[in-house]
Amino acid sequence: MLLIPCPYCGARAENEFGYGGEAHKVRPETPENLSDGQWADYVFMQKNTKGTYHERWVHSQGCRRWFNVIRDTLTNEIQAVYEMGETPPEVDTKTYL
Amino acid sequence: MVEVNYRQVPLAHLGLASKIEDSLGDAGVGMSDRGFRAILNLRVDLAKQAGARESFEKAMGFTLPETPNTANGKDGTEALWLGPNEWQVVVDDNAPDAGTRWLQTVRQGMRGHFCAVVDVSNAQAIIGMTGPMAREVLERAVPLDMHPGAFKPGEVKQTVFGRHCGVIMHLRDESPVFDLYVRRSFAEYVWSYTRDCARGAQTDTAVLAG
Amino acid sequence: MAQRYRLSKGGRIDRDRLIDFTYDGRKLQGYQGDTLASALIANGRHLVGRSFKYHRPRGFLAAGAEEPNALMQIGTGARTVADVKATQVELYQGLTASPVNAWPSVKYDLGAVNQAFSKLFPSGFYYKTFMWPHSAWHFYERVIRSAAGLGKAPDKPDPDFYDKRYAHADVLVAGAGPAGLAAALAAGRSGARVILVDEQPETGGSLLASRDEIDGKPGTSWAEQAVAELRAMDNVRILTRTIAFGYYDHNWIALLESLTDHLAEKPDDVPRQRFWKVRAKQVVLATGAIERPLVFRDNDRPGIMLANAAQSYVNRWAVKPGETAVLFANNDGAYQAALDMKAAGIQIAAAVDLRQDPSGPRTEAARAAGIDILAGHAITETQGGHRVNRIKVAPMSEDGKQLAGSGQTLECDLVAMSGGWNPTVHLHSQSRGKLRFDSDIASFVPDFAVQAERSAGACNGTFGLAAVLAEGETAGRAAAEAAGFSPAAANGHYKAASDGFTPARWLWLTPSTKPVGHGGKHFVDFQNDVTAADLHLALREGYTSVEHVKRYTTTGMGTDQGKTSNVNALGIVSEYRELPIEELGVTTFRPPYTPVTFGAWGGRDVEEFFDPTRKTPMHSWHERAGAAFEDVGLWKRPWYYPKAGETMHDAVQRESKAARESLGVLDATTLGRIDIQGPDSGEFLNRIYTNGWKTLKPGFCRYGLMLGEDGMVRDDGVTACLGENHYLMHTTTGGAADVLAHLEEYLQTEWPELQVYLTTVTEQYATAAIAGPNARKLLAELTGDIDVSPEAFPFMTFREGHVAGVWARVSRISFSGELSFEINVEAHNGLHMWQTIIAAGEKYAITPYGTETMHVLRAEKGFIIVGQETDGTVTPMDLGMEKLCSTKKEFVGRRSLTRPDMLDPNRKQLVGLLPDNPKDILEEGAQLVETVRPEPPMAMVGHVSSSYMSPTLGRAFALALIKGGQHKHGQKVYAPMTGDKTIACTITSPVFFDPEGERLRG
Amino acid sequence: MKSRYSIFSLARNALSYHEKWPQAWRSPEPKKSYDAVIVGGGGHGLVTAYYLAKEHGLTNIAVIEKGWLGGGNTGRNTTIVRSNYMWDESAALYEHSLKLWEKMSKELNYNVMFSQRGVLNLAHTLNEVRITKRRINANRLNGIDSEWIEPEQVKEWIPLIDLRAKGRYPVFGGSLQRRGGTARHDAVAWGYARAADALGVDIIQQCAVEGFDIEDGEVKGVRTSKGTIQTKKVGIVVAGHAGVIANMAGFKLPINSRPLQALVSEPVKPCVHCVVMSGAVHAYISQSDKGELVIGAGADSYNGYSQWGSNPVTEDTLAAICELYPMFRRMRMMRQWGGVVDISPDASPIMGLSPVKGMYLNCGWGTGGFKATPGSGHIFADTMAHDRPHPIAEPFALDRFKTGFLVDEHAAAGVAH
Ligand SMILES: Cc1cc2nc3c(=O)[nH]c(=O)nc-3n(C[C@H](O)[C@H](O)[C@H](O)COP(=O)(O)OP(=O)(O)OC[C@H]3O[C@@H](n4cnc5c(N)ncnc54)[C@H](O)[C@@H]3O)c2cc1C
Ligand SMILES: NC(=O)c1ccc[n+]([C@@H]2O[C@H](COP(=O)([O-])OP(=O)(O)OC[C@H]3O[C@@H](n4cnc5c(N)ncnc54)[C@H](O)[C@@H]3O)[C@@H](O)[C@H]2O)c1
Ligand SMILES: Cc1cc2nc3c(=O)[nH]c(=O)nc-3n(C[C@H](O)[C@H](O)[C@H](O)COP(=O)(O)O)c2cc1C
Ligand SMILES: [Zn+2]
Repeated sequence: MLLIPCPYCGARAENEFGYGGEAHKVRPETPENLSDGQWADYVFMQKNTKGTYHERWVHSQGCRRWFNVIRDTLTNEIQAVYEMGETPPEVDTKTYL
Repeated sequence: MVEVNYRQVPLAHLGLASKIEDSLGDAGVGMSDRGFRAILNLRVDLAKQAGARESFEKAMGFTLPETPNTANGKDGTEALWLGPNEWQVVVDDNAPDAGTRWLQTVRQGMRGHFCAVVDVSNAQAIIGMTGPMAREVLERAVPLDMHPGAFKPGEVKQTVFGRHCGVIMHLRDESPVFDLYVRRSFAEYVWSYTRDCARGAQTDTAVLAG
Repeated sequence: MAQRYRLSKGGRIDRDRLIDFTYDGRKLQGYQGDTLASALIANGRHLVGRSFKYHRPRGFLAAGAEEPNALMQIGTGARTVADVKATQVELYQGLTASPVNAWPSVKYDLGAVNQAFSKLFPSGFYYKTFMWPHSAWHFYERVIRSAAGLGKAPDKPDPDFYDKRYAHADVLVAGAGPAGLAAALAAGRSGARVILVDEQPETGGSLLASRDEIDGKPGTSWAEQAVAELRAMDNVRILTRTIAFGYYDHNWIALLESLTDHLAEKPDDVPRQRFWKVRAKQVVLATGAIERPLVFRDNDRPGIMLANAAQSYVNRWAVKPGETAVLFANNDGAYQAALDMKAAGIQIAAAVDLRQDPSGPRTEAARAAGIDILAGHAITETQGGHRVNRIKVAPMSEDGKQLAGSGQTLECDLVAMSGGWNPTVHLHSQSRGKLRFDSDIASFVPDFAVQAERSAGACNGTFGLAAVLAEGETAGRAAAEAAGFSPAAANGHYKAASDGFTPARWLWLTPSTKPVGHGGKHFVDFQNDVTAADLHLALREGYTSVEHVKRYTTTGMGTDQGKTSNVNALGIVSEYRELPIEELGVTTFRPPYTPVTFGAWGGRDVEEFFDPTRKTPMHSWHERAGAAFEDVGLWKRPWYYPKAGETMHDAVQRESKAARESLGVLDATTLGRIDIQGPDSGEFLNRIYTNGWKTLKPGFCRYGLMLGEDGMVRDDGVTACLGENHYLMHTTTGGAADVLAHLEEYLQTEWPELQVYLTTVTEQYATAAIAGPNARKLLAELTGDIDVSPEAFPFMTFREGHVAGVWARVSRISFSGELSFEINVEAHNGLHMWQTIIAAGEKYAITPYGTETMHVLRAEKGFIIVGQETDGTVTPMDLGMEKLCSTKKEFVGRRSLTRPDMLDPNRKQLVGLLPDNPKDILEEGAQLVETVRPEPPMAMVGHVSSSYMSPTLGRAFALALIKGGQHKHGQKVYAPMTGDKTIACTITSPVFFDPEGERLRG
Repeated sequence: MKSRYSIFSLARNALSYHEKWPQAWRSPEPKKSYDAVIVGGGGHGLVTAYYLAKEHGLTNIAVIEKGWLGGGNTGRNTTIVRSNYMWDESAALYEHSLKLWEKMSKELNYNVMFSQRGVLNLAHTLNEVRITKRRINANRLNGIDSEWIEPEQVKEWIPLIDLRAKGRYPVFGGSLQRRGGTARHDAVAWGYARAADALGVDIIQQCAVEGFDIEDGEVKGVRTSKGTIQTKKVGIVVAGHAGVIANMAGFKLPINSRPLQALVSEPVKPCVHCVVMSGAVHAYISQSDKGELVIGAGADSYNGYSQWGSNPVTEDTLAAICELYPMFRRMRMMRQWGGVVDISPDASPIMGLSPVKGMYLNCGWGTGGFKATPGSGHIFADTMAHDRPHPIAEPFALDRFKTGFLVDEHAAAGVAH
């Protein structure tokens, strides 16, 4: 059970949270101008990084706010959290094979 | 048209009223149905809505708590922090139209600010919990640290209760006295789950008055 | 004679409390404080099991959690537990136990014939045979299965209950031996919140079984004092009979506390076990070490046990594991066992020592005590049927690889062996801490921690008692400090012996007269019958990685998880592969440290608490009315209301007729409701729903369809415009939570610029939908301030006023196709409203109807149910709802609708179906074909999504999704069912009833 | 040719103290170049290599495995094999595979202990009943054995189950595939490795692929921890690591990698005789030949590459087991682990060509690819050999996320394995 530091409520147990996948995937302003491939990129494709990953979580059983988390997907170490719309803080980028 | 009132609290079907005991006795946990209150959900971004803080204070006589996980209030009226732009305003007023009236009051008071005030008085059950084992028992249901040093009087925490059930916990004093706000359809689950937690903690529960 | 092998004094048993128990059908006695193992030894029972594969006689190897052999079936009936280690069972009055895996008894075990064929059963033999004749595996498997398995699973529901809880600590200390106690003291004194756990019924760890002294007093007294001090601290919680079994991410540690297993009378108000989920800021691991067996020929006979186990039996339980013992060791520490045994009156025939030149304080003490030491010797053979009675020993060559010279025979009934110690690094490893091979102790020790934990004492490779205590103290202080406390200055250091078990000599495999595999068996994993020859075979066949060795031979895969075998196996592999052991790596340490009851994992989250049951304010009424309920999400919804003698079919026919002909009422409370406010609400709805919202005026309602970005229908429902920039959205019952999450996600992450607030109000209201020709009349009677006339209250509008004397919002919408009103009141008034409606509706024979009838009614109208007509692959076009997809604006999922496959005219589309025989009710889920063939395969063109018997239509009908169906109205399709039955149907429009909508608008 | 395994060879070898058994496979050093390189020595990769060699005349093939072969999901799954998938496309794929399972031990001369003991999928809600029947009917018309069974029959198949008693979710019935069952996971990897090796395939373990040489959109070589290998055909068969490899090759996949857990109890005498799966309650159980109850748990709700998984998932799973089998509350968990599964948006695999010429993809099997092992490898070998998707693989192309032709098996795979 991870301990996730909600930027608003403080550190709470994982079962209070919901997962939103890759962060900073911006919904295209005018999808109709995209090719099928570009649209599929937005809807389906994932970085799915092994290592430092920027992702979105929501404190669903808490303040219900969405926020960003930088987590090492191999070790589950949480490297940083920050609010929606904020620029991601610098962290040690880890990647694994 | 005359208003009739046949209101029922969410736990009405458990017939708790007839089971109320005078005191805790040997029980480690006292549980009660807090009955009707006016409950409003308030959404407003105080940082962006200039003067909203003051408007609220003017309308209600106290300020919205801005420290996360806390409550603030006055004379049976309080606001529980739920999130950076969300509060639950609770008024100890059990009149049938209390929700509507207080909704008007807050709405009026907040007029001119982008905000949302919604009456949720009927949407929640309020379960009171007290007794020397209350914290021990609740630690079976919620992942929060319930230690007196970690959950202090005046604090409000939202978390998951048992499986799939959200709860707002407000610790009123160190004795301890908790108010648990749960969605009304989950009320019976929370009530009986708590009793089972008490069984697990090898202690008894007593039904107390509101 | 009773307890013939009980020593006359000593031990931590209560001689005043004699305990009767039954073992293998025999009545025996022991004392309070015994384990089942010590009590059996007191009674001279050493043959306590049969090995897994060869059914060889087996006795106790150990005295604790690492025991591989003595597996018992404990208790009977519903309370039986399989595969329990006798060394972990506390004796209680009336305990019944019997060995597993032997039939008819451990003494005369038929399975022992396997020994005759053991040559045919090298590791992996089953991969090489049982393949003939083709597909006969099923037959062999049955035989193999019944021979395998150990104990028996209970076959009756567990009568006990289990407690589960969270806990938080500044410092969790696992293990309450000297290291753990010292750590807990240091941390506790600093004020930190400490949880100290030990698997044993008492604290003290190895001190309980040793004669060591601390600060000039017996170690056990020191431990008692330490515990007394800890108990006096408010901030310390001591849990005995509690195993720390799992170390997970973010310092989350799972504990299992045992509360009643050791009691003769199981109180029914005490949980059997308690599952603790601890979040600790810091962890101190002080879990000790496990002694390592020596691997020599036929080292598995009953009576051959770990030296430390023999010592524990003598010191802690005052039983004699034998009359005449041989010590077989490679280290100095083991001599303490010989000394303690000797002191207890056990004759020491000799100490066979692998060391060429045995030395060290305990060795010297043994020498001084007159124990005969055979230096540089090995046990080359053992004899004895049900118990060892004779061993052969011989000198070894200097390199220890072979024998050098002839040996001698020693008579003995006990061999106490010690091959060194393996630190119990399980939890450290589970926490992903790294290990390092320490060649001084020839074992793995913690290298560095990844989580907030530290190891102290024997589990850290530190064995001298003084050093163990010091390390515990330091670890406790450091942990408290790291958790934000300031421990006082050290309490002075503890005085105790400082010697560990070195010097020692490492030989992974003891030579015997024949090469390994050529005669006798050198057991490595006792429980899974894995020998050194098996390991060699695996390596020879190319299964060289340690993971392959493990899996091919099954070494370490038993219920003991290789606690005594893993390091030996690695040593043997390393030698055979001529690779340093540190280059091999280790197999993964996994939870649980020792087996953990499923029931404890489940805790109270079973039966009524398996999932919350959500109930509407009218639930008690439905119950009284005898409703059958359906699970929808977590809600219980009335499914139908059978009257006496009615089947579901009867009830549904009656209910739907009533709604069409007079008046029905449905509890529609469970629909999801979201309050939407803010200046950009209309824009928000426009982006979320496929259709347009900007024109919706206050007082009006509109149906909306919501898609995922993949273009697939995700939810639907009616949204009302409550006022300027204020809406109330309805979602499906099952979809409410997901929809809210979906909307919040878009608002907060994609469109933060939109000024919109969402509030869930699902439970603020209770809703009754009245439907039927008499609906208006009834409503008129119940309200005084709402004009219900068609002109004043048209279709798809709502009005606020009073119904049944309480405030109500009444929407004129219809999911039944009838003239219908949905009456929403505040939830507290729900039951009142419902009862009032029922009472007032009596004259119209008002009929409450459930979800099944609701489905019939809506299907007659061709209304879809998300999740029934849709399955995540259905677009609005497939449902014939292209008109609901605005072409003028962007909305979620829109882009996906123009992908090539979405435009394929042959997609499955919603249609109606009329079976040729009006009595044939199609099965929901029936598959449809255009051409029936005598045999499958047949090309399917679609499936039935909803199917009912309609009393209104007087026939069966269905909704289906059929390839290109929108253009196939009038064509035939067939549903070939099991048993040669084929139902022919005609494709129609999905709207069967009142296609013009006159009734619902009327 | 390898010496054949049989009871006779066992007897013969017993006489020589089992010292003469040959190696099941070699451990060669990688060559400078291969005609085809398979990345990933799990079941799917090994089968691919085997069929490339056996049916497509390629003999100069390497399988590159970063750890030990069979050590990925092949070595950590609950071994449920069945073919009763809903859509025609999937049914064809899994049935193709099931047929190969039925011949596998014989073909490999390696007993993979394929045990057709029956797979039961329970339905606990009306919606599950509907979906289950839809699937059964589809199976039947596709010629795949599948039948509906009523609660009483469920009880006959699995007497220990609690049909409703105090249960929160009653059992309304279920689907049964009698030809479904379990197999010995390790043996599958080892059997194919031995057979592929016999056909000359180089199996290179402890060798990680670290990058690719790609020129003009065409693959030229594979960079590994043991040096660069030249090749013009690369098959990517790395399950949960597909995304990592795709990143190396410069494209993205619609895959989320998540830890999926399983656990075993202590071994007991036979008490569960078929495989039982339960979607709504989320519990899968079977009993291994050695006697452990093998229990499949859920996947984490968040991406991850840890082979352990989140603790609440285990709790939920065992609560479900306790709910359905109240007598198993006294059974004990012996070991718990996780594997990294590659979850695709439609719960169907991705098989076929990739954006890089000469590089082929086989992933997205998620929580249920063990059953597909032989079929997937067979079809994928054909795809690689002919540089076009095998007909059965066509619907499973990466392209479908562009065109929208998803093969959504959530309903069938909601019961994950
Ligand atoms: C707990 C669990 C239960 C499951 N239960 C079932 C079930 O009951 N039924 C079922 O059908 N399926 C089940 N599955 C799914 C099934 O296990 C997988 O879909 C299947 O085994 C995948 O096989 P594979 O050969 O593709 O992958 P793997 O066996 O994972 O092989 C991939 C290999 O690629 C290697 N690799 C990765 N990266 C590199 C690199 N850079 N260089 C070289 N090599 C690399 C890995 O080390 C690994 O050995 C389960 C999975 C899990 C985790
Ligand atoms: N002289 C020798 O040969 C030799 C060798 C090894 C150890 N020792 C002695 O052993 C002692 C080591 O002290 P220590 O405190 O490090 O270890 P210990 O063995 O005294 O205590 C460890 C305690 O941890 C408990 N434990 C283990 N795993 C557990 C778990 N997962 N959950 C809960 N409890 C668990 C055990 O029941 C035990 O009580 C010293 O007295 C040392 O001298 C001596
Ligand atoms: C079907 C199956 C049965 C297993 N049975 C056992 C077993 O009896 N004993 C055991 O220790 N592990 C058993 N395991 C688990 C393995 O030991 C191991 O945990 C798993 O393969 C994952 O590998 P890892 O733990 O080395 O990462 C089994 C695994 C599977 C897939
Ligand atoms: Zn929060």
